[in-house]
Amino acid sequence: MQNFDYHKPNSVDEAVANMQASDDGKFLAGGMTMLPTMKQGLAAPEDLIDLHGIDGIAGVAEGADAIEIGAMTSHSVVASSALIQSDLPALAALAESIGDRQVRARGTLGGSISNNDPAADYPAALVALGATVKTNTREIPAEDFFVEMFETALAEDEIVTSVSFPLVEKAAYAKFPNPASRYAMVGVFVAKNADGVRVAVTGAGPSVFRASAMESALDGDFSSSALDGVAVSADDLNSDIHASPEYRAHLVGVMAKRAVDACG
Amino acid sequence: MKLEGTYIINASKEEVWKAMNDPAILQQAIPGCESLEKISDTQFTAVIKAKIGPVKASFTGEVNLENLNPPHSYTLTGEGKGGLAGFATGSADVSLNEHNDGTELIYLVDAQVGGKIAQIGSRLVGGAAKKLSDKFFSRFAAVINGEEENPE
Amino acid sequence: MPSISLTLNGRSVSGEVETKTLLVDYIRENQKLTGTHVGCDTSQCGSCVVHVDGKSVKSCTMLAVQVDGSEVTTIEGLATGEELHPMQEAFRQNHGLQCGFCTPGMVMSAVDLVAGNPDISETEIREGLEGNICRCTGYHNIVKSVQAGAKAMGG
Amino acid sequence: MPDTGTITSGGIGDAVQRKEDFRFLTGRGTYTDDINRMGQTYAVFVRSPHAHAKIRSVDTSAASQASGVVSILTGADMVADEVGSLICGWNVVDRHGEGHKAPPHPPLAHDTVKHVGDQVAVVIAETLSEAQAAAELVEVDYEVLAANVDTGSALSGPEIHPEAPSNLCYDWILGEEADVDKALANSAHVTELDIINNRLVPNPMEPRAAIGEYDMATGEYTCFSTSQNPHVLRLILCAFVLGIPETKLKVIAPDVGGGFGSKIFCYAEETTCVWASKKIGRPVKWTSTRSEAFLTDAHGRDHVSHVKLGLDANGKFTALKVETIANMGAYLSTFASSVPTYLYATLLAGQYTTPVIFCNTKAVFTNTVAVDAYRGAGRPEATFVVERIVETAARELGVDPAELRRKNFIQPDQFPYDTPVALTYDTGNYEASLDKAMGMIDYAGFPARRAKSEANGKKRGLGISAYIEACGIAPSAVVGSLGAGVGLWESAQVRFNATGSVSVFTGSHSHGQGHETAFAQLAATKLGIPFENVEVVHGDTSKVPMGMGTYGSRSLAVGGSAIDRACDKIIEKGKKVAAHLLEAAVEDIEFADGNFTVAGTDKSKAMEEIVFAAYVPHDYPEGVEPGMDETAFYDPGNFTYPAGTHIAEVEIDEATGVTEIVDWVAVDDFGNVINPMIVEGQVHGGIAQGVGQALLEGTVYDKDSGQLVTGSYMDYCMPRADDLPSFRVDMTTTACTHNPLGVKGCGEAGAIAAPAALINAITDATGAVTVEMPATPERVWRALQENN
Repeated sequence: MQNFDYHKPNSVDEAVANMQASDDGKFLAGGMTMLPTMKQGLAAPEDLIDLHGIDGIAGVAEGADAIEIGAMTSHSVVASSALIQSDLPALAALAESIGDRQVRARGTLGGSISNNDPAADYPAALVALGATVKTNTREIPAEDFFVEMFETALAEDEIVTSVSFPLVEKAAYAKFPNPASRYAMVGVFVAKNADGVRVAVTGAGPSVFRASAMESALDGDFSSSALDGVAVSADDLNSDIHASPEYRAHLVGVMAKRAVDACG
Repeated sequence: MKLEGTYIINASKEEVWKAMNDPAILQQAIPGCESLEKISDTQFTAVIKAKIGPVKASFTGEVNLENLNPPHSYTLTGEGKGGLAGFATGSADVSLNEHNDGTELIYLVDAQVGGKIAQIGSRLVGGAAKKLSDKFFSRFAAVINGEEENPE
Repeated sequence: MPSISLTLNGRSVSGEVETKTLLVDYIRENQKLTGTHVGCDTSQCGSCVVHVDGKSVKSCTMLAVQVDGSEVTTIEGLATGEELHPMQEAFRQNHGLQCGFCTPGMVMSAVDLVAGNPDISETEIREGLEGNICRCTGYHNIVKSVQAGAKAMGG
Repeated sequence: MPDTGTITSGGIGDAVQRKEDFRFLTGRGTYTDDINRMGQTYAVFVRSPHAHAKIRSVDTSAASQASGVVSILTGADMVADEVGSLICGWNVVDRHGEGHKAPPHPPLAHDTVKHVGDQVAVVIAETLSEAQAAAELVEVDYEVLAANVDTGSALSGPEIHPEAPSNLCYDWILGEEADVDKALANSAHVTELDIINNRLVPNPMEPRAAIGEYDMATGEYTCFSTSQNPHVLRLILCAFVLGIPETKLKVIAPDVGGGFGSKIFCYAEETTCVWASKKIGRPVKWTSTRSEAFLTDAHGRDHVSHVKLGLDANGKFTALKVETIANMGAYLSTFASSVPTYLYATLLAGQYTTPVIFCNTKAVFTNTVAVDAYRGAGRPEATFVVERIVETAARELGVDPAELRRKNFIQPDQFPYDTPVALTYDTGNYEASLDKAMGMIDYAGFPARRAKSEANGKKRGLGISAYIEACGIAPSAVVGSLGAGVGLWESAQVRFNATGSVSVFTGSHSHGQGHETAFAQLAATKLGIPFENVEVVHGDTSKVPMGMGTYGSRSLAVGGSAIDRACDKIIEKGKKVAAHLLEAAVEDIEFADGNFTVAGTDKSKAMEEIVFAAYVPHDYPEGVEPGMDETAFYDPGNFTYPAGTHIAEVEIDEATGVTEIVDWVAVDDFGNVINPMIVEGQVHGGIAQGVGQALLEGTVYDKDSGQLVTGSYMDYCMPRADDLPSFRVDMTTTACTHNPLGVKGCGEAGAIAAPAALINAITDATGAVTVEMPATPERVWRALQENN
């Protein structure tokens, strides 16, 4: 690991200014991916801009038909928030399934979605719930936010400040963890509201995606049996030593059914 | 690992072939390519900054064109050293066929990585390789087609 | 080099650190508290778990500069003199350790895990210790220890 | 079993709490990386990123200019200093009478690199981060060669050592092939099975570390090392690698955070630190990162076998034929050659009366890190072969697998029993363990439980593993005749201090096993003194007479017996002193409960009084030396043979293929038990590693590039608390007949028994003939697809 200039700005504007002044800067949120990467020597930013000192970008707030969660809110806070547990329990349960207890204490919502790891859990929730990502400059619908593997719509000097999750009638997340890393090997988030059903899949493909055939099937009949015979193609799914694309495709179907069942 | 893909390029086979041998176009197409210097008609040295999520590594190495069969096919080989990150080697068999909309480009990539990226990043290597080769060929097609594309 | 001040095991400490210094290296090398161990380099094994402001964290995945102003407790700060903390005592009574290398992290995680939950179930303990790897015990006696420790701590 | 929380007096059989726990629980243990020496420097190794390559050149010019660099040493420097090759200490002679091929294994490669992680140079600097930064600047120019990493096809792959044509290390046999073939041909039924024993990475939680230190004033070296056997390490370093007299090298293995075999061996890194410490005149410290550990710690297992079992019309086994390819990795590690031969083929009789057995082991080199002993070493592989083929035969014949086993068990009245594979089992009662285990798991109730699972969309399966192992590898004369380069005795010194406290010095080493407690219990009971008065000293070659270390579940059976013998000598001498003080004949002195008594009288002297008299010999028998300090070397007459039955019950989620272990019973016969709490803990840990092998842990090398794909905990799946159930553990006892304690050893049983129990349960649940280990959800799911 190499030394860097450590910045701990007090405001979003100051953080942005720190980034703009750097040739090679990185924002540091929970650091659960960034620090291990730096330890391995796979990244060596010149400036590390720690967002922990910024007021007002952490915490859970009730909005109009939505819950707004600050970007620097840790997974453990999301998991244990009484508000989220009562109004959007699927999201609290998802947060509780991330990493391990120590990772949840440090890792943040904003950090996770800005990284857009293809096996991260949150992207499925954002896409299925139709969340809006708020940054220091704009609001981005979740589906436009996640571009592809490790890529988001964020500019280099743009900071996620919060995510607004609309409340839905029913939602649930079913995750099949990678046995070693506990990242999602397949994670399916199902959300149902008046407009219809959205099914978002993480871990299985190069980036989060919506399973539209499943959505159509569930629009007609919101029950797990409606998904019988609705297969996801293995063609573009990930392949690694833990699971073949075929198995991942199969698991998407299983997890989707389990999520629907969990919606009650 | 092996990857394959097909692109339709809105240009004649000869035009595509010419581009396939043009270091300036190759440089534009190779993701993160900071420099591509010609040693001979078929040999180049390259500096590539690879950026996959939090990982940022600079690879230096060679790019060679082999098995030249103008204007039908060649093999593009490359190897790069990325210091602590490890190394990457690969070859791409590229062939061109005439097509109603111009030229059909078919590629078959065989790539390997070694060192730290192979040891700790195995779950991501396949996806990253696919992303980079898709990027390369789509940019290549875009450059020939004269489409606007901002190289990173 | 930035300067940091913190409370470490109840004692105020301060000094300069390099920005790249990980919390675990600060504890082991700068403060010479070698009870906190390093067992992996991908933030999974949990041998390095300490408490920062009362919460268990992996000290290999935090920078020393990030604990400026915080309260840090390591395994050395858990017992009162020669009197073991109830969780430490529970590990001893239930043979919850063999080689002892993962033990400090395991105990620190356990103390955080069971706080306020004296009747924690076996399943909750097993899931709650997901971030700590032990190669010796098969976890059987660790689970027993944590359950006993939770009771002894009284929540 | 006693409640493990009980605190009792600390005698033999008590579940006394461990002496070592206070320091571990309070963070006061002293592991090698916790030690820092004055003037210490830090070593970082430059390692090959390639599986197989020629080294064209090593350019250290930029690196040597880097900040803080003290020295950069390469393979050429080692050649110049005539540093020897890392050796294999067991010469296996093949079927043609030729010794195994042990190609050179230079601590720093100078010519070719043969696996990813092979060390090419060492950078020594003032700080660790300076050494790391400089190591990145060392430019090695490689000519990459084709890699050969697959066990099954290694013999036809690219050649790795000119000394080993076709990558064959040896082609070894045990038994008469013609007899076995004939018996198979005459059998009513022959069951055949292909069996893969997956490669494992040992992963003790403490990564290896070493400090080499040279004292110019005395010419002495000190090596602090995470070693399971400091004396053996000293012997190898002195006699074979560095050419230092043993008087000039002290090896200290302080608290060691687990070993499981992987810390037995003499490695390149500690060798280099010791060598370099003299070159630079300062202590040199190296601590492995986990990433390095994956690439350099010796791995375990890695067999590909084809197995045939013959049965007669009554279901009695007639013959067993096993053909195995065993992967040695790129170099022949310290005891690697013995693992798939003498520690494997000799156990193929299992608990059964199979009359003829033939085993052929072809050991092969590959471009992978060396493979050597890992918890169980050869015996888990043997048990897996035997218990998988027996289970498969039972299913093919449609007979109850428990009954088939029972029918073929060696009976209690047949001991001592000579197996056809060179061993003599001293004692055992296999049926007793099987019965107890079947009772515990409610074997009869399984069909009902299965039906209930089926109703819930789950497949349920039950798997038995009736294992046997040979522990405390011995006697020296026998292992010597089989090629071992060392004796396999153990030493102990029992030193009374004048005031009655006792130091017990043992050559076996504790790295989690609790010797400080169990050995103290042993000595305290034998000497009739309080447990608290006994301190056990181990791990320092300058304190302990000599020792062979800890592996193969030998510590208690061999090391403990040595302590027992040394205590006998103390008592014998004490009798002479007591006879003098009590004015009686030596023959009339009886010793019991810490008192020397004149037979038939109440005249008595306590041990403390006798010891005091020995150190303050004002009134002392003539011709008896003062002092009370005795040493014994114990060389056992035979192996010990722990055995037992483990039964696993699993439930498989049909939709995902996820296996859940719903119950586990283990009934083991370890002979007499010193501390049941520690024994139970050893069983739990062993089972967990066996479950890890069967369900979770797979080591994957990329077949094309030779890269280790499972090189971190992101991909190598270590068992966590939520992967495992609680275990139900019980025992039966037949005391070992040939050691003074009647003990057998318990450290490896779980790892030996567990894989077959689990795979038998999973194949039972899925209906598949075999499911490869690790039985990942995808593999199990596919097995379900193919069999339903």
